[in-house]
Amino acid sequence: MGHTRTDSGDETLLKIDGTLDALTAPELRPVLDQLVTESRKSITVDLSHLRLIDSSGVGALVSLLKRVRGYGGEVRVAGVRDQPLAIFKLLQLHRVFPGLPGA
Amino acid sequence: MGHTRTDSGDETLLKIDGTLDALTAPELRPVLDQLVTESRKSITVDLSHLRLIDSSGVGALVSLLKRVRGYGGEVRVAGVRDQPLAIFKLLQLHRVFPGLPGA
Amino acid sequence: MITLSVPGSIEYRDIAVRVIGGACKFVEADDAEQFATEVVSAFSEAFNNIVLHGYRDIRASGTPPGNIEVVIHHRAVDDATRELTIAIKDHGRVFDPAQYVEPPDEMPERGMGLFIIRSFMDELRYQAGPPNVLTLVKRCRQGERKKSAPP
Amino acid sequence: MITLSVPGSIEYRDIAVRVIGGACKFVEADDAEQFATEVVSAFSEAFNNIVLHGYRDIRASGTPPGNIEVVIHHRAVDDATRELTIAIKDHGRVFDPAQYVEPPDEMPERGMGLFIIRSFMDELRYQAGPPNVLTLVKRCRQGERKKSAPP
Ligand SMILES: Nc1ncnc2c1ncn2[C@@H]1O[C@H](COP(=O)(O)OP(=O)(O)O)[C@@H](O)[C@H]1O
Ligand SMILES: Nc1ncnc2c1ncn2[C@@H]1O[C@H](COP(=O)(O)OP(=O)(O)O)[C@@H](O)[C@H]1O
Repeated sequence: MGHTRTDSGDETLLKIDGTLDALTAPELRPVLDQLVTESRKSITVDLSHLRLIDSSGVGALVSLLKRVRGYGGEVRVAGVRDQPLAIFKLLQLHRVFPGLPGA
Repeated sequence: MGHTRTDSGDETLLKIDGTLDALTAPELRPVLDQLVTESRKSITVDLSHLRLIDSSGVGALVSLLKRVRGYGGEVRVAGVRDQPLAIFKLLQLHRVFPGLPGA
Repeated sequence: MITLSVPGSIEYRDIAVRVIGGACKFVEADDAEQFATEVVSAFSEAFNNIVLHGYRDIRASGTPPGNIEVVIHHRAVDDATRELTIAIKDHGRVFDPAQYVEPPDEMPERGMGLFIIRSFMDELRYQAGPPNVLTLVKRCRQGERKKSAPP
Repeated sequence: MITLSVPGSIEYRDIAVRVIGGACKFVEADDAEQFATEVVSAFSEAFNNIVLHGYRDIRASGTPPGNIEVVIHHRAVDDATRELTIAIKDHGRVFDPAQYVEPPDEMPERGMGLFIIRSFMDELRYQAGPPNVLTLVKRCRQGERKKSAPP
């Protein structure tokens, strides 16, 4: 798992690549916590280079979404495909993540 | 393992991709036998898309070389890289295959 | 039959997933990629659960966790159906999968693992041990696999 | 310790190679790709040999061949050296690797397998069985691996 964060004004783009799972989600935690600490209002998570996600990875993203909404911000996902798309569809996450194609 | 054969005049280009090993070399045998049956004089084997070779694969190519030389023809290899290059270098095949970079 | 045994730690999951991915090829599904995606996703959740829940107390006590053993079968059920069976054995805590059949809520942070497994596999069986055996079965049926594939 | 057991047929080699490739990562070699290339090349020759020579008579008699069991260890020898050990067990014909130490000739058609194994691995040991055990060891030494890698 690798990630890059780019801020431009109120917008934050977080790119995550590789595998986001029980092994790597803990590595991403501090990055997500930092976004919340800074009360970033508009976050787009680019998953176009994410190869594999599991329920721990989904849990980390949903937890971010809940906390950001808690202070009136929003989290979008972009570029979800392959295995991650199969998981997002199965869990019907288009109901909560703007930017996800409907199942 | 996949292969494509292209003839232009006396020249034959044989591209081999994927894996050439104990499992797939037998599949290539009839293709190589046919080249010999037709007494093709100038054969270039393009290995730029070969991912993996083992000693059975090397054996098949060397056997082709010997037979083609037997009637005065020549076999070159082109584009050898990665694991196949490691094997070709180890076996010092630059001594017999024109077109192979020296070890 | 393919048998794999690895330590019950998360860093060995990649190796187990590689074996599962390779075994999926024997089924020769028409959409081989989707078949493998679903099996690998389900298997990963089951492996995670053993590491995170099954062996949690053992690890917390400072003892190295037990192994995870994976036994894989593939067979032709009939001319048009192939079946992949994955038995996953552990020596950790016993649990009852029947307690976890609710689909996850709209914004799930946990409790998705067994749902993913049930959704992507055709069968889930559990036998309390030791060893505990979680058996996952997935078939690919007529029309889903190449008619021309060798039997 | 990682243990894999597969039927002694060539179509199971891919799965074994996947496990070997995954296990190479634990060594954290500086040039991880070259380390894996050499180990996988050597291992493939050893696997081929069991299928083609070790189990040849059994297969010719119409009986299914025995299994091939692979046991993998990795360990830190010292601060700067890691070691990967692969033991490959079969129940086929016994042979004597010491009989095959000649380098292959200029235009080799066969007899390259043991040369490839010896060249790419640091150690080769053989114990006649049953089961026969061929043990391959490869180390990566100081300077070859990342100094910053965790122990
Ligand atoms: N292998 C296991 N050993 C012990 N308990 C397990 C195991 N797998 C699942 N469980 C129990 O079942 C519950 C539900 O599992 P799951 O649906 O995968 O969600 P999660 O792991 O996110 O809690 C777990 O919280 C755990 O209590
Ligand atoms: N696992 C094995 N079981 C029985 N005989 C073997 C085994 N491995 C190698 N041999 C013997 O050693 C010889 C040399 O092996 P090798 O160097 O790999 O070349 P090749 O397989 O091309 O003959 C083989 O021809 C075979 O007689």
